[in-house]
Amino acid sequence: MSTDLKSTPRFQQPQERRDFLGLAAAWSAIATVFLALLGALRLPAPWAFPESSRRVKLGPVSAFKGISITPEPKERLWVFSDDKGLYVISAVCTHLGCVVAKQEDGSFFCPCHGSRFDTEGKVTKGPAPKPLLHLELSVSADGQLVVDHDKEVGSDVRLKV
Amino acid sequence: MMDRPRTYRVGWLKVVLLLSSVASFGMLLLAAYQENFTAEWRTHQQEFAHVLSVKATAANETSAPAGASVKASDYPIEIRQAFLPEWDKVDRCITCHVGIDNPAMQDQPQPLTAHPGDILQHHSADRYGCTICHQGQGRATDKEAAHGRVPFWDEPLLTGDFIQSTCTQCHHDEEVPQAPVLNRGRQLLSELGCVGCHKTGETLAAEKVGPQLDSVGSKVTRKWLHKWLADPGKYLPEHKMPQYPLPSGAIDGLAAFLMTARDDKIDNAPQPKGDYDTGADIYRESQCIVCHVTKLDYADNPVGGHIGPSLMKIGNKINQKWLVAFFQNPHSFLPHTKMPGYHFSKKEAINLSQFAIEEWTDYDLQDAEAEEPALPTGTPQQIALGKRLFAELDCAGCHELKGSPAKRDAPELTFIGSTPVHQLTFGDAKVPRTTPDFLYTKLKSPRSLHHKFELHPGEDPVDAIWENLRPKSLFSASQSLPDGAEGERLAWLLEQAKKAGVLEKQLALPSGTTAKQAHWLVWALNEVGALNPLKMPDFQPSDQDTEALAIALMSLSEVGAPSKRFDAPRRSKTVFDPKDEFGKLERHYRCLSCHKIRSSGELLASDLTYEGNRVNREWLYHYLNQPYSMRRMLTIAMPIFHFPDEESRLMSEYMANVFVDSDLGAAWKRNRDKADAGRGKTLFQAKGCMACHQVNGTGGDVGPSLTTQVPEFPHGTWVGDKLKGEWVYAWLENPQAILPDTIEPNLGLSDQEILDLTAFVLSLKNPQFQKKNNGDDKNNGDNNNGQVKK
Amino acid sequence: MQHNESDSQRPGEAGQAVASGALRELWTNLLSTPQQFFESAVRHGRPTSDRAASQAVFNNVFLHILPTRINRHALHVRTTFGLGVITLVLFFLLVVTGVALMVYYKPSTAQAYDSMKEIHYIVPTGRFMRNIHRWSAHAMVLAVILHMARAFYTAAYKGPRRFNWVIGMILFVLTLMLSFTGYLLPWDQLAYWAVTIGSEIAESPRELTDALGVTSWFDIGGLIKRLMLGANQVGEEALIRFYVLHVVVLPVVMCIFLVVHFWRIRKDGGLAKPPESGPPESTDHESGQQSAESGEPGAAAQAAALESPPGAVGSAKTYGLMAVVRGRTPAVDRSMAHTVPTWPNAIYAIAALSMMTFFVILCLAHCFDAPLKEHANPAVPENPAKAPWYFLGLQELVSYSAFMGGVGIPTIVVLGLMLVPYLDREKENSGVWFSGRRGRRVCLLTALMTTCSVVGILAFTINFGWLRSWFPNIPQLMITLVNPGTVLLALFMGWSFAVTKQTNSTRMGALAVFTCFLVAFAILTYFATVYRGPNWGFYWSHSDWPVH
Amino acid sequence: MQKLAIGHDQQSFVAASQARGKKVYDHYCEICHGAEGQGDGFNSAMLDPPPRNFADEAFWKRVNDEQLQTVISRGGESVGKSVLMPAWGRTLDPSQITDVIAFLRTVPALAKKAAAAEESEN
Repeated sequence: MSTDLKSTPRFQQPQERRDFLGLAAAWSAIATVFLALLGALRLPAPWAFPESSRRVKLGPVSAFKGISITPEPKERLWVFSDDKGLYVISAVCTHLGCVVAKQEDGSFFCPCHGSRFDTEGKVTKGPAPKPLLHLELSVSADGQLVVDHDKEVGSDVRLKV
Repeated sequence: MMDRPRTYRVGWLKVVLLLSSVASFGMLLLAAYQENFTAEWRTHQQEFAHVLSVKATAANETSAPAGASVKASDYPIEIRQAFLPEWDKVDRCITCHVGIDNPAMQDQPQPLTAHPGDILQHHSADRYGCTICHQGQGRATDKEAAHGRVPFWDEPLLTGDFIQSTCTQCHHDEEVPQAPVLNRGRQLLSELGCVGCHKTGETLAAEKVGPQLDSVGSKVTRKWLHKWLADPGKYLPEHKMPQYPLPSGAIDGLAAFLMTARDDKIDNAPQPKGDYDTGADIYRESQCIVCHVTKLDYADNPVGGHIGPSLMKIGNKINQKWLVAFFQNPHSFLPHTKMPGYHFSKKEAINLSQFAIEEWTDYDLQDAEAEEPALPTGTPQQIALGKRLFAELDCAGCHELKGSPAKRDAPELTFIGSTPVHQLTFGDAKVPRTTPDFLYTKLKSPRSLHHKFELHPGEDPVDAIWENLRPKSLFSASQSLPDGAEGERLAWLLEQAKKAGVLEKQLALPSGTTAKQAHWLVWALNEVGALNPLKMPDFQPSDQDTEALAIALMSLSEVGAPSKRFDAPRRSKTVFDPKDEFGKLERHYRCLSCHKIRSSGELLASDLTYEGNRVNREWLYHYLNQPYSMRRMLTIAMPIFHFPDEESRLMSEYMANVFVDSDLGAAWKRNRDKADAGRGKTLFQAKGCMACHQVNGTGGDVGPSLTTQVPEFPHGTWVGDKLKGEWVYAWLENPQAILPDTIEPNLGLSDQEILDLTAFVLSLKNPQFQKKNNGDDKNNGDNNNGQVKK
Repeated sequence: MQHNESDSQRPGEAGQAVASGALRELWTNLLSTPQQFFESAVRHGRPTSDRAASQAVFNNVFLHILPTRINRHALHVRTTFGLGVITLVLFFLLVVTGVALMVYYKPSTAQAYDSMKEIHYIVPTGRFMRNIHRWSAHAMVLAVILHMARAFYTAAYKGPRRFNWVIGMILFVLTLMLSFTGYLLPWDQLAYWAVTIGSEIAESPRELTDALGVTSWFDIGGLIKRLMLGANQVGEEALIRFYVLHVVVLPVVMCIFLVVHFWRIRKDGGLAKPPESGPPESTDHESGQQSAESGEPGAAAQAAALESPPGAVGSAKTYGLMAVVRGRTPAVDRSMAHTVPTWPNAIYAIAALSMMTFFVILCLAHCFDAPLKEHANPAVPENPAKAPWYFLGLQELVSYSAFMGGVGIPTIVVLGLMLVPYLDREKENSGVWFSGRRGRRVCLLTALMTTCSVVGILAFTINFGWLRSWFPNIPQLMITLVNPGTVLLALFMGWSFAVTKQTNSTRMGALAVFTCFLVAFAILTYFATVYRGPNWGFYWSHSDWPVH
Repeated sequence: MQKLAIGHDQQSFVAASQARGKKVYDHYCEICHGAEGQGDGFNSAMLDPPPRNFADEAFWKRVNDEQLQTVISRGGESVGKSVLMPAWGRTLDPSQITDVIAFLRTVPALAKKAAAAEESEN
């Protein structure tokens, strides 16, 4: 339907066949805008989140030695001490992140969806896909017990003190 | 046919687009690079990781336990922070100062080094962050901004001892542990009388630090007073009186006014001549040198205590009549003085004053003064002027004077530490615009922080000069400016300045335009400091004191802990202020000027808090009557007060019964039967006790001799005669627990060893008195609950 | 799997064959989906002809705001200096960076300042974003003012574009309001005190109502201020109100007016341009235009859409875009000779301009950090507390009379400028800078006069004071009505009437009055920026400021 | 920012340690070992054997920090020397002893300097 227009010569502004300059200009502009947007996308992930460090000093190691269970409700974990050493079980349910409660018999119970865990944190019932996390413990240079919320360890790992 | 459309040339636009796109692209890349790679803290953390791994390797080789056990590659490079929502703070200081809590990093340079001292053990960086104590800008991630040394950040990093000024946010006690400079500064604020004129909130008590002036007219000579007011340093280099640049007219007035404060009883008392030698004996007995500087040593250094004023040259200053009255009852002249009340009879007082006047007169000075013309007595105008000046300068802030109450109208300092810097007046001074610098400079030289007075175009020079003339009292007598031509009014101003003694009598306005004359007058008045409205005197504190004061002022801040939970527990300070008979005696003899009882008093002499546990009453009773020096090293001892018998008995009994802690050395009471003095004697040798303590003339001279010989003392002076077992036991157990600063080492003796040593020490009784006091032997050196023998 | 199954069954019965035929089609369709998808989205390739280029513009949702062909005149740098496009680019930058900043900004007095510091120190690109936002905001105000001046001096406010001029004035005011509301958000000293002064200005009608003694029942100033701040002082309430205005209300209103502004450019016949040849826009066109303005887009408006050919012979003929699409030959006349296809010419021009603007802003953002002073302290004002530069001219006037400087004169100026197209209806010389040599001379003369009078009155006031210095008990009403600001205003009015009379041309009068305002604004702004110091005193240079 | 008028700056930790050590020394040790560490304190006349002279460079060649640490914290007895040197390990904490040793190490240099000064005066 546009044939007659095309055939009208005065509407034809000469189009350069190989417009390198135009292409380069257009693509560099697109690339620049793309880069700017990419940079802007970096913005929602700050260098540091407004929260305490994930590596938390719990206190001097001596304060945990010999006490079988030390609850740290603020950190959502318990510190256990047995004859082999110290270990930590996270109180965050592996199902959907609720905080589990400790039963009198030493097992754990999640109030949100009914998951149950035994004293070592293994799942005994309910939808939780994994046992409760054992977190890495270490001793800082100034003699404090440090727990790292981001590092999971096996349930048989103990910190010897 | 139409023309072919001319082609619009679009090529150059493509070039522009291409160039600006490429340039923008580069700019964005540059920004991305800076954002991600150039930050200083990355370098520090990489360095730190490297140091960690080096240390870890070293530790593995020596198989010694070490704090560092991290591989460099394991060490995450990231922003580290202390998140303190309660304080509204996020401190990222530990992003660069990464080794702050790692003792192994003590040998590293900044910023990787460990925090010095053990402060972090009580104030963990996780809980308290850094900027609470150090200030600075915790959120910043580059050095300059984080240290707060950038425009628009009001709290730059505190340096040096200034860090101590932030302790008071949580530590509300008068004394802050581990902040000695702050404590010293606060003490100075009271001692120098700053609180006499400035309000500082409740933290510091206002006390008049200068002498009471009610009878100053009878006390000193007019000539002396005049010279003192003009330049106290000339008379007494270590004086405490601050200086205010006063013109001679003002000094005339003040001296005239103060000379009217007389005591008729003293003036009219007869003045017999005393005996110098008897006076000298009283002087020695009274141990004046403990509190007063009484002589200069070969290097012209003052010898004597600094509790009371120096006595040098008092003969040039004081009327003997006043001194006699003062010796008889010092507390009626100086209610807050630390001077004890001696029981001087009138005769003794006359003799002592005779000694004092003769001993401490600078005769050269006296001769020189005798040649100076006598000063005329003050005119009523001068006296009135002096009274006004006394009020204007608020002398009553430090000096009690009947009829002249203190105004305390100097700028309030309660929150000076948190006043924004731009509200502080720095004047023309070339100092950095920070609060510590302001305070330091202001204290060091108050007048340097002002704009020099200048005439501004458009304002009437005479009005401006008149408004700014200080001290105002010197001029306000002449009511107000007269009308007339400007030249006449300037001449009138000059006349007033001369009349007030601000300018020299012979000065005259230079010829020329009135503008020139006004300019000259401003210059002349500036020269003598009469155009500076500041009233604060110049204390001329030492650099150290200035810093301590500045720190104490910095600590007076509105900024505090966000909740009471952070407040450090107040150490209950047990003030000793009994209202009973003993208290009356204490107030009369001012025991607390030298002794400490609980938390009150000074530690110039022994701490009496557990005196009842320490010594037996018999010995104490005799000691009060006839004190002797405990150590050969010390030449000074307790003054001989000539206590009446009932007083010394009351005091010894009171101390034996009240100054007691039944827990002290309780183990001795339980286990004394197991003690063996023979074994103790061997131990005494084996532990090297004789390095410091003498027994029968052999041994060192650091601690007190255990066999002090005082022949005339009516009771045994050996340690066994004097001390009680419970105290010796407790002392040997841990000397520092009783006297924190003592240099007796804690030898870590076993219980049995302590028992044996105690038994040995108690067995050291003066054989000369053994027979005489036979009846007491059973109880001696032990719980002596019997009555003191009459 | 299923596919294979059906493949294997393909040689089976007919029904299956049909089914398998459909399945095969499905398969081929699936394979060609990417290409089909692309073609459905982009309905043309790279245009190889004018026709195709026109279509590309017309069919594209983003480009169709442009005509398919554009007059070459419009593309000349001298015609507009690209100021409108620059303003739009800056606005676009502001929206993007503004949204980015909103992610971290917390509009509460306790947290706003801290969140600024967080943006500065802990947000990747945060500092950069804020710098871009701040400098774009400043640049946009400048660009808007220059754009307005361009429109005025090329007489683009006339004829069919009268209403668009009014819209432009509204956009100008909106830009200033956006800047002002954004100013408070960092909650630093600068922000706090600038906005405190701003809100006091809003209350300044009290100066007048007090003087008239009617404040007790007609307190318009107090009402405005309290509505603005939600309290009697700048605080939490004001911050949240300013925030809502800044991020929602004003941008949305701005967008609406922007759309109208652009729409009107097209509907009013593109950019104003001089009659290259042939008769000027005729009076009959004018009459047609009036009907267009009254809301009925008549034939003339449509004609205007395609670069309103001068002399619009046979106005019954349509030159609208519809013509292109329907394949009818558009009018063949001389004006076509002056047009070029929008694609690629205008597109490249716009792209180049945008990118250059972007680059300049990037450079600024890279080299200069946006100011952030101390945390707001309601107890201690800044001294001097200076408003942003574009308000400093007003602040100078405010220092004489709050009401006149802050409300009266700005209102008169803005309303006056809005009225200009309705008062000056001369037709000739649209699109010509200063309407020719005579206009240039008038503008030059006016600028000279304005400079002399403004500098003179400033110098006079500084040296001799004003009414209150001479008659301390003078009623406030006198000062409100007679102060340096109103004197200047009266002078400018008088001058432009004189010019109108002298030249016997309303256009010349308009040029005179606009030049007066523009030059006075520039001088006052410069003066207040450079020579005003603490206590709004006069200082020759910043180094003379008293140190405190 | 300009340096504070008060003139505080980063002090090297070694110097700080020596300064702290000097304070401790003055309080506890000076009375026997002397103000300049030359074993000539007020009490030295009473002691046999006399206190150690720290200006003696030969001494420093013999001992290391660890030995000094031991002798200070556990007393002369522990290394077979005089019992007249008491054990300070329960009175001073290890860091204080470290500081003291840091100070003691400066004694020979100080003594030399003092001697040189005296000589030049003569």
